[in-house]
Amino acid sequence: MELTIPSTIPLQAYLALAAVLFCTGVWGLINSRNAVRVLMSIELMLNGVNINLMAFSNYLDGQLIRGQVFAIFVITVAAAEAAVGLAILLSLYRNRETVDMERFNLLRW
Amino acid sequence: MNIASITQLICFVALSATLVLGALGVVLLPNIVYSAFLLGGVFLSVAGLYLLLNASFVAAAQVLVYVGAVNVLILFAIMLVNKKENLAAIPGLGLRRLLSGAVCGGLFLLLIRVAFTTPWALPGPEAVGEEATIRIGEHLFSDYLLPFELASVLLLMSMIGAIVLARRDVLSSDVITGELVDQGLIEKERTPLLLENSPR
Amino acid sequence: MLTTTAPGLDLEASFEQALQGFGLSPAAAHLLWLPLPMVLVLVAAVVGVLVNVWLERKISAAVQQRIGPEYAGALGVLQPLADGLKLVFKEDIVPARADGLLFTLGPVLVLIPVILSWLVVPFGQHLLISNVGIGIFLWISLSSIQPIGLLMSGYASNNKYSLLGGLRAAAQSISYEIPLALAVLAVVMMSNSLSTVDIVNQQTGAGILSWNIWRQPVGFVIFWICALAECERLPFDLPEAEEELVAGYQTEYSGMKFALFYLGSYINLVLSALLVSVLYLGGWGFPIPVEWLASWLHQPIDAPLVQLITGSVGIVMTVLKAYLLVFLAILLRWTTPRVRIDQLLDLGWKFLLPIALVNLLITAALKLAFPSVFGG
Amino acid sequence: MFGFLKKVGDYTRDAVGAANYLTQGLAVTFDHLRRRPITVQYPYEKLIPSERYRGRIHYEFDKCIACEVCVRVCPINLPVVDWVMNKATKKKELRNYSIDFGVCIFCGNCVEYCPTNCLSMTEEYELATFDRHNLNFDNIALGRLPTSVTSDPAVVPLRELVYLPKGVLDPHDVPDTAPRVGKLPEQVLESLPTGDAS
Repeated sequence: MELTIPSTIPLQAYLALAAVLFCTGVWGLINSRNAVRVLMSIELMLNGVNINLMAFSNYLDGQLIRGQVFAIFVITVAAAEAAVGLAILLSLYRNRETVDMERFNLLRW
Repeated sequence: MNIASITQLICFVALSATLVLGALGVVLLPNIVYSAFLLGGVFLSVAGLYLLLNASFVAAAQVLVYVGAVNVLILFAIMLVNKKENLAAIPGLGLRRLLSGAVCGGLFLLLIRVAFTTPWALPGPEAVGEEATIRIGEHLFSDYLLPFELASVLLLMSMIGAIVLARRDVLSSDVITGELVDQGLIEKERTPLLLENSPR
Repeated sequence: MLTTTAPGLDLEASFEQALQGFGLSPAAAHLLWLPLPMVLVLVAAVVGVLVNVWLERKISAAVQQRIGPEYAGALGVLQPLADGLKLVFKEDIVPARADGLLFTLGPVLVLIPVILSWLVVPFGQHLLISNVGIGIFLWISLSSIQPIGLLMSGYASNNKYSLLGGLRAAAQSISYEIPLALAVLAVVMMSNSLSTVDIVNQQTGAGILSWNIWRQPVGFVIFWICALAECERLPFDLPEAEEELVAGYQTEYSGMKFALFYLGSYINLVLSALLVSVLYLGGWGFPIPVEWLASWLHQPIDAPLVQLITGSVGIVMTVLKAYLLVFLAILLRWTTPRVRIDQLLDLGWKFLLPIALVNLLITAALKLAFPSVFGG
Repeated sequence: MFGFLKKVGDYTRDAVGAANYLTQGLAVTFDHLRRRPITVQYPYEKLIPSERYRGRIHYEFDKCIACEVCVRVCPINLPVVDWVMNKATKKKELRNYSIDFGVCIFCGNCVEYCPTNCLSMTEEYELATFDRHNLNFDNIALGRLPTSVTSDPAVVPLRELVYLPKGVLDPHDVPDTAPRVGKLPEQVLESLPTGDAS
């Protein structure tokens, strides 16, 4: 397979980038022990999805750009999620004095 | 191949490099503060990618909301809870990391395969470019009006929820003993110099 | 994106034409043009800061019935330069227990967005670096990067005063961003465009009477208060309140890194003043429309000489209006005492935010009622 | 309903009041801005110290009787009077006298109580030295007379506020002959009723 540099950036490059970001986010979400890092991983995943949406919007839906509208909704929801998530984290920290995910196990069966 | 496309390519490569390295740093770095600052870098490079994708408005919104609000919020949270804390070791952590890494790798391969085998309808219609802001506004106030309004309600709800959750002086019950405790009183005991009411 | 056909100097076109006259290809001419505005803006920003520092010192001295700097150059005009030189030669100290990397990165992160924001400041119809479609929104979003830099330097200094100052700066910056954006939104609603050039073009026509300040007096006041808070100017300089926090996030900084903070805050002040003049005071517009003057003097508006005069009058007017506002800021500095942190947040959230919202709603209503006056 | 309106009205009144006060403050600042600077360019211009200025203390060795009154009235017993009893003449013989101006608070008590008026206050105030021990003046240094500001050719003497005509704040352009606000000592003497010495 010979390597040729394309004159324009292909859609697949953005999709691959988004996949990297998303998978990193998933891995961080599963493995982080610090609760703040879990929230950050969620943000990474949302951003990966957003890159996908924007790439599709530019390459496949250039006139209607519905992907951009969707990305704005995702950004909105992400902001709300971050605010509530961090508030929950703060009250958890106040009660348990720790941010270790492994010790938030009250609801464990 | 002209100057514009070379510039674009260089920008893309640089942005994706910072993006990937930053994301790995966010997940892997032991110091949580570094992770948070790197997260800001990731958000900024994502905004740069949006600029490459002819979406300047969304890029600006990304910077405004993610860097200006979410990242600062996360940093505030870290500064509030950043206490030296030795996490207890958990058996089988390495195996767990390895297994989840394998799962994530598999997910990544799956995504790549889908991305490269799907016959995308390329080239699509011409991109609108600078008129995107107007288009987004039209969308938001016509066919996406309901989600738009719902988003505003969601933001209001989350704002109130966050304030209620993060307030100190709410009555809550102790998680272990179940008796009613006043968070404000607990805080006051801990910090006897705390004022009775916040100074006006 | 509204395309404007109003006349004005187009430096880029004439520069490239001149280069092509020397036998260069259009692409090469464009490539030669590209770095010019950036360098020009850097120079303009730094000179603006030097003038600002000199004005600050001189006006502060006058208010306190002192003389101020007078030996470095005539009337002390070289004093800011001497100050800068001193800062360059000072030792660059990184505290032993500080986080070296973040400590260095913080001031840079504070300065860069401020300089980038100069992209959208127009000095004339074509006298700006790039007429990006999102114009003023770019400035708002760029200025939201600043708190990250402040938090970073506050954290990295490993000093409680620095950390407190950084946290305060970030809280203040976030709180005042919202009324600021709402005030800008009201203006944008009237001009139907985010582009700074379109915003100014919408204010031309009847000279001083068509400036936005008459249509948006409340917005003007909100914007200026918020801009002062964003720049951490005196009534709102809590992050570096020297009586309580030593110097806030700047406590541990010295030499060039401190100079970056210093530069950043002053560039921010000049930038805010320029944007007030663009948003509310008609930008490069002369109080009497230049077209009227030209027609009274029986000069065609597109004659080269008239063009040149229009262009220079535009630059002079923009700068003049901006420095008028800087003067007001300096006067305010010696008039108002520093507010407390809770008063600051109260003012932002309980006063400016509702007023800005009401202002926005009223603007929308007026726009529907009188589309000819408030932008159709 | 009306309660709400009243609240809004109060709020508006507060805001307008605040704006009013702010404008007044700005007006005051602006008014000061237009005034002339009252700076004294110190090493080149100096203010003439007032008549009862308590500067460095002058001391005349020959008048001193070594009574040590100055030491007793001094709050910190600062003057050092070094004398010995001359057995032959049965009189105190003064050897040295010194005052440390790094410690002196210039209260003037010693000058007030000196029975022979050998101590007096001068108008010298430039006492800065590189070493604080240089401020410990002995009887030689204490005996030197300071140069008056008005007689120094390198310095422009400026009148202090009390020496200026009524209403004038800036001493730079005032002619030397302009009368001062109060009376000079000799004018005060002239105005006193001349009573019989008997």
